[in-house]
Amino acid sequence: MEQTHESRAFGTENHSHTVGYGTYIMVWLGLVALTAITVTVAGMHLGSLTLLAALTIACIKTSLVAYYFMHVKFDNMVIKVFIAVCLLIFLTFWILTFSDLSFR
Amino acid sequence: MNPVVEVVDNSFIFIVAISVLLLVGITIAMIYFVFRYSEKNNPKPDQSITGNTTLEVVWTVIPLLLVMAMFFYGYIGFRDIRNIPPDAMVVKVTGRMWVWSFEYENKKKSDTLLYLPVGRNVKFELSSADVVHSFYVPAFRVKEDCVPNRTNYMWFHTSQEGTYDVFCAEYCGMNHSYMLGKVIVITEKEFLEWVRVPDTLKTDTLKTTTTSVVAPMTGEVKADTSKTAGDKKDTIKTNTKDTLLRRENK
Amino acid sequence: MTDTLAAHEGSYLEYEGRHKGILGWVLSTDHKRIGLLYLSAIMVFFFVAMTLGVMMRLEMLTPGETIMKPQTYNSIFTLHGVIMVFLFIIPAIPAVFGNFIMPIQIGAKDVAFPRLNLFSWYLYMTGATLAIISLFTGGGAADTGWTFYVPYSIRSAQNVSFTTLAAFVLGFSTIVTGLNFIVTIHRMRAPGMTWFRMPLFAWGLYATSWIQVLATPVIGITLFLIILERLLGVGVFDPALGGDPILYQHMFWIYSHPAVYIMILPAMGVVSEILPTFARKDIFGYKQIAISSLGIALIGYLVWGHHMFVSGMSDTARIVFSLLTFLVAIPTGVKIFNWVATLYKGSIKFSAPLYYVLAFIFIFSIGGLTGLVLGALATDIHVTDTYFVVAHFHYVMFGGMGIMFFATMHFWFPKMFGKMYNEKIAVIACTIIIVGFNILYFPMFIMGYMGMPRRYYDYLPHLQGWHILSTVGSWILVAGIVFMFGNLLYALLKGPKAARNPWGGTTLEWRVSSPPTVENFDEIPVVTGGPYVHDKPTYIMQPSKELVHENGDKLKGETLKAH
Amino acid sequence: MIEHTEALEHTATAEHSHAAAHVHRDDEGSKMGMWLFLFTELLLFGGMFLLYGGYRFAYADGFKVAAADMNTFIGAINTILLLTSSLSVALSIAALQQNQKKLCLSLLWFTLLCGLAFLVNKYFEWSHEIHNGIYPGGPALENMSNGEILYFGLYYVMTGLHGLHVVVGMIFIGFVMVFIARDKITSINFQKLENAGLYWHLVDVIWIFLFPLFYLLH
Ligand code: HEA
Ligand code: HEA
Ligand code: CUA
Ligand SMILES: [Cu+2]
Repeated sequence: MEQTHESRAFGTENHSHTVGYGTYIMVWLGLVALTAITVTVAGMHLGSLTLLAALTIACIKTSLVAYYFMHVKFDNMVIKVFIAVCLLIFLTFWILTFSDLSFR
Repeated sequence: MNPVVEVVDNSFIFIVAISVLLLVGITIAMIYFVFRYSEKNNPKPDQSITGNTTLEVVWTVIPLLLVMAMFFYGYIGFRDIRNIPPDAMVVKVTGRMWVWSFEYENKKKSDTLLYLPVGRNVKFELSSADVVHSFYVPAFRVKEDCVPNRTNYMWFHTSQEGTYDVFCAEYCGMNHSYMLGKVIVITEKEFLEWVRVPDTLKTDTLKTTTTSVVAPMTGEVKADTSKTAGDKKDTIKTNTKDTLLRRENK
Repeated sequence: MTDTLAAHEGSYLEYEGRHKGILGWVLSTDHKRIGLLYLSAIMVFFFVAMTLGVMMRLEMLTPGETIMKPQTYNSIFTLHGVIMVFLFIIPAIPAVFGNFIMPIQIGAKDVAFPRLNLFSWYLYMTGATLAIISLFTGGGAADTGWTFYVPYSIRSAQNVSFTTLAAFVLGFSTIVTGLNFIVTIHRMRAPGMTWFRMPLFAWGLYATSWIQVLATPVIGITLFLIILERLLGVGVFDPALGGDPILYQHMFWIYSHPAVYIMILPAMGVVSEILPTFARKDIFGYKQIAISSLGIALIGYLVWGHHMFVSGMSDTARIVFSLLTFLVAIPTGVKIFNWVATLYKGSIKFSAPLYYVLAFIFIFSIGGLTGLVLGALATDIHVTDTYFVVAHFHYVMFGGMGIMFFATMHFWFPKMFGKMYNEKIAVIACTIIIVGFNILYFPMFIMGYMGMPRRYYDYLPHLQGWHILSTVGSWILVAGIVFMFGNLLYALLKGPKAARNPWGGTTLEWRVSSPPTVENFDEIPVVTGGPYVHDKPTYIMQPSKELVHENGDKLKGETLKAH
Repeated sequence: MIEHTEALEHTATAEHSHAAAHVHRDDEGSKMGMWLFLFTELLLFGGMFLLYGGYRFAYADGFKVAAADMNTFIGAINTILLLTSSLSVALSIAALQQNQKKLCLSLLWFTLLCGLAFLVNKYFEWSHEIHNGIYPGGPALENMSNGEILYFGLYYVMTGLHGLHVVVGMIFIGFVMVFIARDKITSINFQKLENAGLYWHLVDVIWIFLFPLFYLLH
């Protein structure tokens, strides 16, 4: 039962870590800043780069939210693997669908 | 013989042959074990057997090779099915509930009956006026969907004179099973004569439709068929009108 | 296999908790009672859908009109497909036997979220009710085929919205079950039950649950969009507004291909339970079978495009999907070969459940192997959307999962109801089913190759011989199935009492009484070995007494004391 | 194949399971269930995003034209609102962990307020479009190109579905607040709050993608 060992390694079962208010506020500031950046970048008429930039920034924001606000940072391996599997499957949906759309 | 037909049938035989071998092997082994190691013949099971790595590798790798061969055969045939010879004549095919319409390069139109010259490669440009249909000519082993707002293509070679069935293979509503047609392969000369005459033949064609050539189903049903062919038009109308109405209301 | 454990509590069938009578069932959060709730609902729909199937065969007996009009036929095959897929085959084994048996097998007293479990049954009933309502309201039963292809499903004047809504709700029901099982399997295995000591049925369900959780939402949203298009005219799929019907097909099959593995993986799990039980030896290649379930689930996500080889998808995608499709055969083959090898040097006790399993291996192999004909590009272009496909999927769905559903019922019947059926009759019924089944569906392969398209109300006269043969097969099949259910029903009412472990099974469910008590175990057992070890016990049923005694100093008694 | 018992392993696992069985509470399991549920939500929207991707790929120009109609400012405000509400949920958990029940509750009230403000903004945005005749079957939309029709179809469905999730999230948080007020959720038993938070963050994450995809196409 590996998750048992893992949860042990990460501390007690029924208590997650306490994060200081400061960390959260810093993360929030980062998120707001990224929002400002994405709006600015979108206004700069970079052509096809606009989409790339917007998506990259959205991904960074999502990781911040997941990692700190959603406490993935403190979650045990099982949940991290779950998330990876979910994203991987989602990615294959895209890749395979576009193997059709982009070649026809 | 028609090259595409040959390659499709051959890959079918190839896959089925391997499959039958595997199936027979598995079934015989299974039945043999059940009798040979029955309670009566083998009262004491051998508990030491729990697996065998060599065997696992064998029955992973050999099937892998077999299925890759199957894929490859299918792919070869597919290449032939999709690669249109440059000299192909073009016919536009439009599916609509529930008739096939054909348009030749000189804009001549025909419903239900598709006249083609013998010994030619024919490319079909498929599209649909309403819902998805599928243009299927079993004798030539090809089909491809007719999708609204899109043009798909397929081709075949008319190797022999004769009359061949056309089906609609994608479900398209009430009379899906009556959305039939015929490929009529005639000599080059006959064809040229036929295709040259513009629309005078149209009424003629329609007459043929309801009489002998298509005769979709058995004689007895024929009366019925023409009746459904009658409502058929109405249903199309109501159907499309319905959608339009819905749109307008919103 | 000594029956030392006495049942202290009453059986779950008789238990009266907060509510009595029927309320004690429909408000119960006991996983076993919920299993039976599912069983009763599913059986009703199974019979309805089977009757529809037989009606279709009757219609096909002669060309032209035999017993119904085209519009009726179209609604009937749609209903038959929808009910069979969404109301029978997807929930059947997980929701009935998964619910009932799996928690016991892993040594748990219930699933992780018992109330959610009950909720999933209510979702199922809601979906089922919606499906029934769809028959009698609006334009009548949907006539789109179970695939709901656009734009026909947007335009059809029939009551498609309700039917899709039903499928949407049923989707959520399976999601909830899947979610529940994943958490149950991760968190509630008995002490000592490592992943590789888990019974293979639980492995099958685990893989299935992941498909349920990760694939079902996609069809949920897709069907939801159809409803929006029909009701509000939101243009997302309608080609008249620029929509792309092929994109719809992608979305549909992204779910519906993985869904076929939702259907078969639990059934394969049961095969892996029944074979070692009746061969009386450990299963051959336990780890390979366990992992191959995950393999099938994973590859199952990558192959949906093989349903669209003639849809106008790009040639590149067709080739990619064809290649990937063939990979599924490998883990499936691994399972088949290991199963057959399990029989080698066993001491085989021939009985009804085993007979059904042998039938499964034979029939499913035919279905799976013909799947390869469909997976190959050249041949699929010819046989897609013909009776060849109809034959393929009845061989894998009915001959695979359906037959295993019957096997499962025979295997766990004594456990679930504490009654025993007549095995001879069960074997005779199975023989009739096998014969009828093959006469019914094998001609469809031939017709398909001859070019008989599917979803056809009518056909050309030269095919009539095959159609008659097929219809006659359906009658034989009816006889077999009626015989089989009659036998079970009789046993339920009048059968002799079943022993705790009538087959000599080695997994935990055979260690508890038949039928099990409300909480399954007096004490959570401790697991000391693999699930199919026959020559020594691998479970300690009352660790508080036995463990301290056996390995005295190594184990601290107090940590294991339960209750 | 199967190693036979190591007694040590037993004790370890036995201890664990029994703890879980006796407390009748398994926070880790509850969290796992919540994450699995989030995956289904993610893939539900994932399907929509896939559609969006497909259509944007096919109708890049139409999408750009249509997006010019969107008010980036309101979109950005809404983004900030949701980000801030995510912050306050995260903070509320920290507050509860430190036994500051009052602070926790006020932070959750603040979250609800942000959610409400978001919905009000959305309401105005939608009514603006609808007023201009841009809605399925609407007079203005009828005359637009296919790309624009698809853009607005997706816009309404996706933001509508997202809005629905905001409402559900608010209800979820509302229930949790009642539990906190009644001390059913406490500093040592706060998994329900954590789960509500996870849900709320997911709603936020989806908006993080919706915003650039619908507002920022220049
Ligand atoms: C229980 C359900 C189930 C299962 C398990 C399968 C299993 C498979 N299916 Fe099937 N399929 C359906 C249900 C199922 N299918 C349904 C319902 C449809 C029609 C939907 C509709 O349109 O309405 C369909 C349609 C369908 C199509 C589309 C046909 C078309 O419309 O044109 C294809 C094409 O590739 C396909 C392929 C396969 C393959 C390759 C497998 C493989 O998983 C099979 C693997 C098994 C084996 C290969 C046999 C056993 C293995 C061995 C004996 C080992 C050795 C083997 C080799 C070395 C080859 N299926
Ligand atoms: C689990 C899945 C499953 C099962 C078990 C079956 C079982 C049967 N199916 Fe099914 N079938 C599908 C899934 C299934 N089907 C699907 C998904 C489709 C595709 C739909 C579509 O195209 O959209 C389909 C399509 C389909 C067609 C193709 C229609 C067409 O394309 O034109 C046909 C035609 O013959 C058919 C026939 C049958 C028959 C005769 C049975 C028989 O096996 C049934 C056997 C029944 C019995 C043996 C009955 C037993 C008892 C009684 C009758 C007793 C009386 C009743 C009461 C007391 C209430 N089915
Ligand atoms: Cu046209 Cu079916
Ligand atoms: Cu498939």
